[in-house]
Amino acid sequence: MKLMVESTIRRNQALTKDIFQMDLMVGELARMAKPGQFLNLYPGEGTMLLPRPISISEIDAEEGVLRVIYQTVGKGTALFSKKKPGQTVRVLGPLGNGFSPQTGAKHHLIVGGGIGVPPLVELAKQLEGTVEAYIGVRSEPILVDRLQELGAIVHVATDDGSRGFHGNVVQMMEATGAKGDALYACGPKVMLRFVTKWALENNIRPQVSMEERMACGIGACVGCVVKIKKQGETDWQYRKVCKDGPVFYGDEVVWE
Amino acid sequence: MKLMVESTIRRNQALTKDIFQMDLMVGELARMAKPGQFLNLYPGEGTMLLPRPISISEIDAEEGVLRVIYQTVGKGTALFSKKKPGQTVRVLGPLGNGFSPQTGAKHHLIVGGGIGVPPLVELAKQLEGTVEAYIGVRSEPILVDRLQELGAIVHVATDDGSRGFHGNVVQMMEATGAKGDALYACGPKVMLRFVTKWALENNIRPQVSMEERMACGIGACVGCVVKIKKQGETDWQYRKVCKDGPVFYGDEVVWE
Amino acid sequence: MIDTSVNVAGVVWKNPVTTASGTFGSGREFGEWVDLNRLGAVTVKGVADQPWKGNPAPRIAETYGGMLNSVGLQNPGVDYFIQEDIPFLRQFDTKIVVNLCGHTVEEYCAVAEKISEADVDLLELNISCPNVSAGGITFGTDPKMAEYVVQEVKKYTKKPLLVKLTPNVTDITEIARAVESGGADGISLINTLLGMRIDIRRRQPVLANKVGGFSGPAIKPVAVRMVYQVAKVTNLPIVGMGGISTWEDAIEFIMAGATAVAVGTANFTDPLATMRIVSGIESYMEKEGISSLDEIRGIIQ
Amino acid sequence: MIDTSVNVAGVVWKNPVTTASGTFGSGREFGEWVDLNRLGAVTVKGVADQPWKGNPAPRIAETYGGMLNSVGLQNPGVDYFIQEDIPFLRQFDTKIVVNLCGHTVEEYCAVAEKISEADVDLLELNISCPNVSAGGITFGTDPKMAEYVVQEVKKYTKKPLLVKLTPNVTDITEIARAVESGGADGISLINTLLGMRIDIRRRQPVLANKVGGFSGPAIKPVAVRMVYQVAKVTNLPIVGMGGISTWEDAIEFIMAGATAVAVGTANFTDPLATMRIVSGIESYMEKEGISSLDEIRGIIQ
Ligand SMILES: Cc1cc2nc3c(=O)[nH]c(=O)nc-3n(C[C@H](O)[C@H](O)[C@H](O)COP(=O)(O)OP(=O)(O)OC[C@H]3O[C@@H](n4cnc5c(N)ncnc54)[C@H](O)[C@@H]3O)c2cc1C
Ligand SMILES: Cc1cc2nc3c(=O)[nH]c(=O)nc-3n(C[C@H](O)[C@H](O)[C@H](O)COP(=O)(O)OP(=O)(O)OC[C@H]3O[C@@H](n4cnc5c(N)ncnc54)[C@H](O)[C@@H]3O)c2cc1C
Ligand SMILES: Cc1cc2nc3c(=O)[nH]c(=O)nc-3n(C[C@H](O)[C@H](O)[C@H](O)COP(=O)(O)O)c2cc1C
Ligand SMILES: Cc1cc2nc3c(=O)[nH]c(=O)nc-3n(C[C@H](O)[C@H](O)[C@H](O)COP(=O)(O)O)c2cc1C
Ligand code: FES
Ligand code: FES
Repeated sequence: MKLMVESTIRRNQALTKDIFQMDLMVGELARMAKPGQFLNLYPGEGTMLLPRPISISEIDAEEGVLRVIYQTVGKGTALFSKKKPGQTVRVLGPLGNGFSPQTGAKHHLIVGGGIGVPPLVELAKQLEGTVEAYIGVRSEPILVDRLQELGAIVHVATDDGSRGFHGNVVQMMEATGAKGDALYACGPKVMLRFVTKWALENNIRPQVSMEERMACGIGACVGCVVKIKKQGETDWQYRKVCKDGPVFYGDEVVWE
Repeated sequence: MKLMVESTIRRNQALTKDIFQMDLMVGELARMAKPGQFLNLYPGEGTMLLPRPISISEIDAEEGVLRVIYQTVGKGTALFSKKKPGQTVRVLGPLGNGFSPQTGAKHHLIVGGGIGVPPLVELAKQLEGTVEAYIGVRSEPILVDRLQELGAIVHVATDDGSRGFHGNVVQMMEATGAKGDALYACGPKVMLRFVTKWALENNIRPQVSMEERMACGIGACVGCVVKIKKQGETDWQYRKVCKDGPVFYGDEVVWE
Repeated sequence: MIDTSVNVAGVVWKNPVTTASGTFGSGREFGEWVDLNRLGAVTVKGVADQPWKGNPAPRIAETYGGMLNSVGLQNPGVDYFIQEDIPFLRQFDTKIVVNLCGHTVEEYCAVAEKISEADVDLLELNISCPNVSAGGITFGTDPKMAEYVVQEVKKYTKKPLLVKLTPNVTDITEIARAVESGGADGISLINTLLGMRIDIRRRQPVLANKVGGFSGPAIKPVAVRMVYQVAKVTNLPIVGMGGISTWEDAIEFIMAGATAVAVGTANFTDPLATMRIVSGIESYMEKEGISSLDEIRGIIQ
Repeated sequence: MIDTSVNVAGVVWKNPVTTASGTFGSGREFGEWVDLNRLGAVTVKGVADQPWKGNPAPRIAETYGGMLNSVGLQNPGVDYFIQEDIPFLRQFDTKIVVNLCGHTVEEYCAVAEKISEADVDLLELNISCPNVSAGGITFGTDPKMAEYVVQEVKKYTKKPLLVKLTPNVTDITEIARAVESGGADGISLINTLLGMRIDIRRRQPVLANKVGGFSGPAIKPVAVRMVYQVAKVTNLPIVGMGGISTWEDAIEFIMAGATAVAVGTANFTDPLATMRIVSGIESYMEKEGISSLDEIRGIIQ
């Protein structure tokens, strides 16, 4: 079940100069949400026709509030960033499949790159067992404190070396000898590819959250595809990020 | 000379349920304006590309304020009606030729139909001699008090007979035996046509303010034409309402 | 009393509103909020004789008041469609229009033949597919080829056949007349214009396929013009589409000569667009005292 | 150091920005705010051998992100233009491009011959005019006719000749190749699409002429696609246009293969659009370290 809600904004504040955190009052919809799922946010402005897919970062089912964290990269996200508490935004969700906490796993690795970190926060909250977070950013990490608050051990890698490990997140995992029995990742495609490689070499079947340009967000337009092969098969087919994903097993994705 | 101004709105209030009066702080531009000229108001919103031509209703040169009175008939005027004092609207003006107070005339007739009344207010203010106003509306006249304040004798005709004369403005002029030595009119084309006929029969050369759909408003696109013949000629040519008008002599217009 | 029903090639729809192929899946996804019973018809995504893989991603780009897509008619094939989607759609009180595609005349005929055995109401032949035997140009840009493919397909089906035209032609009336003489029972138009958008930062086209189909409110003036032109030269019913997002848009197409209208891109902007449009048409008819849409259809001279 | 200059058919413009014919008059009106010296060239409204009366009003309609016009090439004739407008424009440090129209090959040749005596830099042959001898269809929709009219006009002028193409064709590359082989020195595209809008309250088309030329940001994806396609098949310089309203749009056309760009409808939305675009291109080049636009022209494969 998905709901369409004219959601009132409770908070909308800048975390960095171009990353914003917005709390959306969505009522019932919040109770239906899982970590790794996303929302369609509708700009509702004439020249922008398409909804913007934004991941759910945290879920407050009791209060009926979903938190999203987004970077202003274009017209739509710029518009959202200017909205004031009390104003509304049309929301459709929850969309997609979300992460599946791996049954039996004791030590979970969550790996986030850049604006891929937010969806991992709710996941960290819900995972049972220990959680270790590996975060790669260009220079300024977000959500480190929040993840620590939730009990995760957090490792930070920066491209420019300004903080934590100097290098990318997979290099950091290799350098620090990361270990775990489940892995969940979200971030740029190239990162996901190397994280998958690392995970498979370490006998973990990774869950990776993919991104693709979307029109409908609900599986109707066949716009948002990635190449997926079933385990053991060589032939692939295009599957929908919005409906069959955004989370796929890393070994099923045809990386190219 | 025309100026482009990011004008701050000083007042924007409803006169009737769909007619609004807006005072625009335009600085110097106000000093350049004449009655019967108009402004381009730019909606400044993505799906609306074209400026909206709106007549100047009153001029406060000292304060640098122009008053416009507009009816909400579509998207652009609806947008303007929602603007709050302190917000801005881009304005280009003054545009067009305006009315020319007829030299030597003692008794001026101003004839307005519907939303054609506003541009006559500033004219009434500036005319020397007596001013008699003939106003035709469907049912609810506007600006009667204002015209009276300015010393005009005001006659009202309504289509539904709910007030004043029951009928159209020309019927009223005929019925009341209107007399004058100059005439200025603004309103629907069909009204202007009959006013012209009346005026010529009464040996007055009428000045009529025409309306046509515009793109540029400044004479560049040749979009806003009316058929004009020079006095005594039979052949006509298309002339631009925005630049050669909006005020033409009624006897030059090819009415059809 | 208003009667919103329309007769499209012998099939009576309860109202003139359907979905544009490819924008509504097979109705299942939208069915979570849209009451499919309220639609005159559901036009499903294009199906072919065999599954098509479609084009690489990105397949979607937004433009000023419009969008581009290069889905490339990805579909799981007609067998899958018959098995999975028809039983779902038949639960609802709405007509089923099946959009058909093919790379060759044989493929079109094959899919038409198979689907004709199934419980569907109308077929819509999408002749904008790339014609592999003619080097990828579309059937719909050449009047002779358009006429021929319609003629052939008609041999394989008794269902009423709408033919969906591409707007990327010099003279749409020529193509319309060609498919009429080929035996079409109705015409759908317009399919997408061909467009392109470049990401100047990446110095790459936004779409992996470089060019794509251009749809949405931006293209409406072209669509209205073509519906108007075609209505003047054929007697076939027209399903008009291209940028319809309000009931006013729908009425505009009907006044231009369309019998029915399809809502495409607007489903993305507002998943409830079809419902708004159906209700809007109803209240318009009531307010204006229009008892049947026949009174205003093609009213523009 | 950046060099914004471009070479259009042998004429060097200081920057790639001109105005689209018919949207900027002869520059006089805009000259009150626009510094004409900042423009690479001014392309003036279409002129014909004799005055044209044009179409009845209303001639203008707004659409979603675009507009329609049916001016019908009203113009006071080339003699008036030579006398009134050239001396005005020559006061400024900008190139002059004169857009030419005609109803017959003879009329095109006549206007080309007259204007060639005058002090102008480039001619732009608008082959979207209705061809009276061919029943009103435009020269630009038939490759043979397009080639022929270019060939003939070339006999009457030594000025570099741009040919402006209409987008209302099945295959724009075919027309482009035809005018190239006819002797064109450059190509301008796109002219307006053909569109229509209906006022459902009045039950009438908004335009007195019913249909009109469709322009503005809405049509940009079609224009970019056509510039891209044409750049791949000819070596002629292209003046790209269609919906350009920002410097990003201008760069998009240049990456698609345009040598220069023209700003049309955007002049109505923002009379200072050309100035914003010129400055925007300059700062983009500085920021990206692009010393000449050659580095990015046609960079899209
Ligand atoms: C499943 C999913 C989850 C996402 N979660 C987040 C999140 O939590 N936080 C966040 O900041 N961003 C997230 N993104 C990316 C986000 O959707 C884009 O940054 C956003 O749509 C850009 O919109 P815009 O109008 O600002 O940019 P524009 O460039 O103006 O957008 C133009 C069009 O391109 C699309 N688009 C642009 N960039 C992307 C992109 N990277 N991915 C998909 N579509 C894009 C837009 O949706 C729109 O249709 C997610 C994307 C997906 C697919
Ligand atoms: C010289 C002149 C002076 C005017 N003065 C006034 C005035 O003082 N008060 C007032 O209320 N109205 C005036 N009008 C009419 C006013 O311009 C239109 O009502 C207004 O543009 C409608 O815009 P919209 O977006 O609300 O309507 P829409 O219908 O959404 O507009 C769509 C397009 O049509 C144009 N348009 C629509 N109606 C008209 C019209 N009647 N005349 C010209 N263009 C139109 C719009 O400018 C726009 O380009 C004047 C028109 C002209 C030409
Ligand atoms: C994502 C997408 C997929 C489409 N797929 C098909 C298709 O499979 N078959 C078809 O005939 N048309 C297809 N179309 C075209 C639409 O049915 C419609 O003709 C076009 O989009 C214009 O209508 P609109 O502007 O309302 O979207 C597709 C359009 C879009 C946007
Ligand atoms: C009002 C108007 C008048 C035009 N007149 C001409 C003309 O005389 N000759 C011509 O070749 N193109 C003419 N055009 C087309 C433009 O030059 C341009 O090709 C088209 O509008 C696309 O560009 P745009 O979207 O930036 O406006 C005209 C366009 C408009 C809007
Ligand atoms: S966005 Fe439409 S299918 Fe995924
Ligand atoms: S509106 Fe452009 S010439 Fe009058």
